[in-house]
Amino acid sequence: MLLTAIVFLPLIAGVICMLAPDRAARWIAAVFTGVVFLLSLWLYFGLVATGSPNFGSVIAPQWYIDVPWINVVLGAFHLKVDYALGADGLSMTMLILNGLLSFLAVIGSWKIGKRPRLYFALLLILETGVMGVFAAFDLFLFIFFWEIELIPMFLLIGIWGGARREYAAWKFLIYTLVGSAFTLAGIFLIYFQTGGRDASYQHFTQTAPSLTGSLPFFGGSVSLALAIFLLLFVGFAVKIPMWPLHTWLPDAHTEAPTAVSVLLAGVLLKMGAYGLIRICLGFAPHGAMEFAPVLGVLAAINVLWGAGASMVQKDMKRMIAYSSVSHMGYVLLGVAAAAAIGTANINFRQAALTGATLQMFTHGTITAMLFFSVGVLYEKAHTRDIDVFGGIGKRMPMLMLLYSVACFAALGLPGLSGFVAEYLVFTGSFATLPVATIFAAFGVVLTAGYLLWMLRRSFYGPLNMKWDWLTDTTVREAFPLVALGLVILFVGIYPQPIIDLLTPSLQQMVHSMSALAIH
Amino acid sequence: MVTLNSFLVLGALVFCIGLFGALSKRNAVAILMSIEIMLNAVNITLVAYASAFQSFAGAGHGERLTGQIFAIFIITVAAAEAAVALAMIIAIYRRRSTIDVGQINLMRW
Amino acid sequence: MSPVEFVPVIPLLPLVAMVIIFLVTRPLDIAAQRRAGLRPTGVSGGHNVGGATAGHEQAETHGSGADHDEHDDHGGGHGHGGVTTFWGLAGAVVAVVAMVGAFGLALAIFFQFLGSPALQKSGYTVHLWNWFSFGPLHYVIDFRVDTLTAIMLIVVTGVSMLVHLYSIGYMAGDLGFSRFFMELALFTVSMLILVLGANILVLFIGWELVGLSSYLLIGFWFDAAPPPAGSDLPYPPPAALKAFVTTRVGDFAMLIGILMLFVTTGTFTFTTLNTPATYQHIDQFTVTVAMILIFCGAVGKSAQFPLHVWLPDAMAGPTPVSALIHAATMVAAGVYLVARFFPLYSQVAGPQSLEVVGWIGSFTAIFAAVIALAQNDIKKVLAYSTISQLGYMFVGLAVAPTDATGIFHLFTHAFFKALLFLGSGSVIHAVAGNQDMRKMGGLAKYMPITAVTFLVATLSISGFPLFSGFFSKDAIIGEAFTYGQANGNFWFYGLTLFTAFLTAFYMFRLFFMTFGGRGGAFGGFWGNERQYRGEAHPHESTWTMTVPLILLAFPSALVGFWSINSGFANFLTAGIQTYDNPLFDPLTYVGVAVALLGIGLAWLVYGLEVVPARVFTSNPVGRAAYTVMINKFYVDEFYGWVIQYIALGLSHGAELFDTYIIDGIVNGSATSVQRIGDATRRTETGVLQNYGAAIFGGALIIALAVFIATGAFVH
Amino acid sequence: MSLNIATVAFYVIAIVLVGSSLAVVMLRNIVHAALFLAVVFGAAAGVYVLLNAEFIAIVQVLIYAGAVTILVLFAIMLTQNAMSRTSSPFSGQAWLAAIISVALAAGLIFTVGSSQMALASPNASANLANAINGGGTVARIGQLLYSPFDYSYVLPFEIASVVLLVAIIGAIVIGREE
Repeated sequence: MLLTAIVFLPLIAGVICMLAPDRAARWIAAVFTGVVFLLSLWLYFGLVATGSPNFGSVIAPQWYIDVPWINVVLGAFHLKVDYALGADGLSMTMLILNGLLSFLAVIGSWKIGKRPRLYFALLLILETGVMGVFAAFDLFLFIFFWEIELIPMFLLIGIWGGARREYAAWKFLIYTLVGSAFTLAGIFLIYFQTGGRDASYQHFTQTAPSLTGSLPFFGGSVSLALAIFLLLFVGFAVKIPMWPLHTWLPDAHTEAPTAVSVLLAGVLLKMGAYGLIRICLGFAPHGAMEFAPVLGVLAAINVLWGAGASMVQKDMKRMIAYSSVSHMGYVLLGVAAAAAIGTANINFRQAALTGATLQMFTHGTITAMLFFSVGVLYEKAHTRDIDVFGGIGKRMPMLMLLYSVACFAALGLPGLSGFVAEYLVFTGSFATLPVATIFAAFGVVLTAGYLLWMLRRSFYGPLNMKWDWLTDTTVREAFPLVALGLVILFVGIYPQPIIDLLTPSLQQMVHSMSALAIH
Repeated sequence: MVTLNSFLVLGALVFCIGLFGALSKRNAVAILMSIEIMLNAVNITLVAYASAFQSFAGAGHGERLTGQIFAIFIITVAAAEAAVALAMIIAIYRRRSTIDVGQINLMRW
Repeated sequence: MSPVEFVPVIPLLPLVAMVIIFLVTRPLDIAAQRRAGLRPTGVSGGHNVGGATAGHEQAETHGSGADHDEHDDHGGGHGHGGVTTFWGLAGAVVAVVAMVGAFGLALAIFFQFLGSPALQKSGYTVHLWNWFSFGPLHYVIDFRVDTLTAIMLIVVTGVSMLVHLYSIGYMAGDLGFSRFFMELALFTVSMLILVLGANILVLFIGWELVGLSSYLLIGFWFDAAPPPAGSDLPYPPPAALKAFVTTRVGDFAMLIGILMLFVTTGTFTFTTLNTPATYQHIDQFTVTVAMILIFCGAVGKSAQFPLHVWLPDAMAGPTPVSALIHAATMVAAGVYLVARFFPLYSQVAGPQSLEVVGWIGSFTAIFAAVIALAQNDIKKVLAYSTISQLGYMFVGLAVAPTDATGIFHLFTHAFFKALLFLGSGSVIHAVAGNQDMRKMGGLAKYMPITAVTFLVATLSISGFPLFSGFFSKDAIIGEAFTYGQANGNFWFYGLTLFTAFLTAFYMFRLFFMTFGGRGGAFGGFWGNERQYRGEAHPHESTWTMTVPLILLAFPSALVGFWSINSGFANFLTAGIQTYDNPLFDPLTYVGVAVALLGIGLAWLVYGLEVVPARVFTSNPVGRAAYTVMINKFYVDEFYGWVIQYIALGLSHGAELFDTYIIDGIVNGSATSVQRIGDATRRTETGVLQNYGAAIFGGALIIALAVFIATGAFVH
Repeated sequence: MSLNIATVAFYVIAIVLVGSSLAVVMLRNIVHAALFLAVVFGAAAGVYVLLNAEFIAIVQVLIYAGAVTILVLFAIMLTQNAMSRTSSPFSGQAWLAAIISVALAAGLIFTVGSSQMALASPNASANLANAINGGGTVARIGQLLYSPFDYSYVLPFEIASVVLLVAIIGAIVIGREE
């Protein structure tokens, strides 16, 4: 019931927003997203309060609800879709992240002037879609919410975006749809290959090891598990985004309004990573193990490619967008390392997978903070061109401080959450994929280079008198930044709670995979 | 010897003549007339079948006049169609001063 | 309860001071500055405010660059340009008090160690909190105090305390006064975490955080105007960036090294890692590679060739920062790192690892010393001297059987180099922000305390007998000789010996150019107004600045005596004696003679000026050498070229690949779909008869196909 | 092959039907075409009589030959200046229409000729002969259309009447001048 409320409360609020007067829409959105955020925290603290918290695993998720929804039998064809929601540690972190970022996104778009009712309604519907993806425990329900999320995002970019918004919106939509067509095919394949009667996660987790055999493929043959893995993965790879399927991201980010960029980078990319870990890794472990070396190479390319491209960007948002590509590479690396076949100790695999998951969370907060910072600047100066600024740190010391915190968190400074995640990924992945890890680790140098270079060009140096009139952040603008900064600092210093939350789910995945490796 | 085939061939010939008219004439009224010819051809075929199978054994309901009934409905609908189509032609004529179907191409790509 | 149990309090004190400044005194300071009209109110904004505050910007814009002309009449912006508010001062006092407390505790711990051989052997570990554990893999935040850490604690807290005190005078009137103390406290916390870490994880945390503090403090005057073209004056914004990114290159290699160790041993903890038994089943080659990679981190942090380029530029930061971070403590972290892993380097890894350390160290020592000969910026000379001395420390670690030799030089160097930097800061302060030694000279008469303390430090670094540098540096040279006897490799000995000569020469060149000159008392040592070549009116600094100088002069002169009878080595290595007293080693006097030769040559050229400096540059060979030296062997230019054309070139390549290849395919497929649609759209003519023809024609074709398929024509 | 009256009548009517259809399609003058259309309708009624479907024949004469022809003539009258008299009454795709029509005719005749049902069903021919010579079917049609039995056509008949109503109203709405 709690999960149902979390998933559908934003939708209800969206409808109310549409009916309410323009001035009230943002208040409604703020109150409801705030309530949803508190509910998502309740997911966690409600369990902690029981004294011996069990954060659940795929087999035994918490707050589980399962209601039959669609049940079609046509001869041998049996389509069964359940309204199954649950939360294990993996989902819970993502639900909390989405709750937090949606709330902050509403605060961050307080000044939206163009059709505010529709804007906030779409933001809320988006929240429903994303919450549904993370809470779904039925594969068809998952893809249902996955596609629902597209529509509000498409409209948000297409209506409130910048000059090339339509191009960006279409690019986003078509890229994602093409990708999710493959994912849907993969879902049908795995559904019918595992009996075709049950699409619940628990079912796939139990039947996944039995997925052996091969499929004919253009004269040759491909193993069934790998086929399932790759089909499912294409959609997630687009969303993550993985090189070379990443070019929609810079365009979408550049054109999207601030709060939408925040959600796009903060939670939508995490949907891809979540799908990769939960579905690809969890339900097609054989395939993941076969594909892991390639995935490791792709991860390293992602990191270096994203970082390199960030280096030469002129637009701040575009630069941060490419940095997201780079940082999501660490997630891929962690996943690849967890799945890679080798003699490495199981604990290293778990460290890598935990690091990847933690990186999802931390990157969500860090990149959101970066985008909010750029948003504050853009709202005042109406430009994001790095080189036209200069010395504005003098006029905006508060923004400079917060922006710098975000940048340092992104480049993996200890004490801030980015370091914990990256370090964890590296320590885990070096055991199984040393070469890919070395290349990926060079990303930390490049990251420092482009982020600090950007700060140096925009905030350092003598004040460009053109910007003499700029004013520092207001309390309303600083609120999301400070809130995110505190989260980043907390996770950076004391990450244990979040690791404890993740461990039960990930441990099970890693153990089942290494059990496969032995056989 | 007049067989069923004679009527069917007659219907086919008339239908194709109507079809040629419908596909080739420029005047909308002429097209309408051609369509009426096609409908008549179909009616001839239906009635011929009805007559041929009028007391066809094995169906269980005695005489079969389904073909004739169909013909009656076709005539009804054709009359309605003729009325509406001619009204439309007149309406188009009033607005565009032409009933050349080659020039009535509002739906062109 | 013994002092060592309170060790977490040491970093906690500056942390608390930092938080107090950040949350309490700095906001109040800024508010007070706004009330006094020293700082634009900012919030109300608008063009009028910007215009009205234009006058104050100059007061806020410090730097050492082009805006000096506006400031020269009131002290170069350092100190006399503005007013330190009560709250700013309050914050500084909080920081100083915290540092005094930390230093006191560090001293107490030190003396506890000194008095307890058992503690020296065992060390003391304190568990703080857990990050996470995966089976036997523990990621924990632990502190550990052993003899090495105890010494580093003394150095860090002691120098930091004095620099805090000194900065009250030096930074007085700066609008960022509170911010400066906040960042200084942040650095101290980070450095303490670095030396206290019980495992590489914590060390790495501190390692990166000192990098952050260094970045922030080098870029302290972030809004400075760039220096005029052609000037080699440092410019804070790019210098800060360069420092961070360059050290990160080293950190990257170090991270790989750490990962190699962690993956093979499964632990981060120093005590386990330093036990040779841990490596029973591990390939020695792996450990060797790992140790060389970890040394790469030290190369970055300690500004060794080829990653030395950031340190001279780092002089763009305020001088107290140069003294604390870029001379005494942070740059020595690399030496600390190697010393921390010394058992691994010397016992587990192959000899190649320490050979790499020795070669890099000795080459850097002479390389930096050569560059220092040609520099005219007083802080640049000191910066290259620091690089050179750090090279010595690495040689000390590479050649000696224990880490005591290198660490003892670190220990003495921290004091005399901090003193040199603080003294140079006092000089720069006195001559209105000028750093060019060609515009100094004869300052001894104006600022006697500075001059005397500076002379002490100069003698110490030059290795003048019985000063602390003599004990530490000559020990290294001596060990290098012993090493040569054992391994047949006398290169380290030769290079360090020659560097000793260069060191003595350029340090006394600096001293004479700044304080002395021909015609001064004592043969040019004690200059007066006749030797002064600048325009500003020099004066002795306030007591907050001179007191630290005096306090540092004592250890600079005297700590060397601790090494007599292997006192230091005994303490550090918990009983393993290492090297003999250099006073009774005839070999020592070779080093002394070389140093005296250098001092003498400098005296002839810059003190007595009987040999004009032109002698060296008037011939073509000398001139060419001088050009290369003053351009620092073009290393910066080379890196600039690499970044410009290779790194950014590849980046542009990636960007273009995205734009033209990937997006080309994406947009191309979209466009071709559109084209096909456009072509097929043409069939929709809007003419009914076309559609009719298509329907019946299509039906015919289908019928034909069915006829053929069913064989109707055949029958 | 005996030459009875029915056979002769069939061929005469068939020739008239085909000829007048061709005239409708080929004539340049639209009024002449409309008049030949009335002949087509009449000939079709003759065919129905031959087939012993006298009710259909009557309806054909009433509705087609009467009402529809008049309607068409009215339409021609109202739009008489619409088409230029000089240009061809055929559109550019007349040759294509001719090919399609001829091919379709050939296809249909081939199909009829090769149809198993039509040829191999002696009953059908016998029935046809009976029908041609037999009694009327009006009463039976009336029963089928109006009786409330299961297999009657009452419901379609009502629907057809609604269609007619809609057509009347629609024609008025469309044809009305604004």
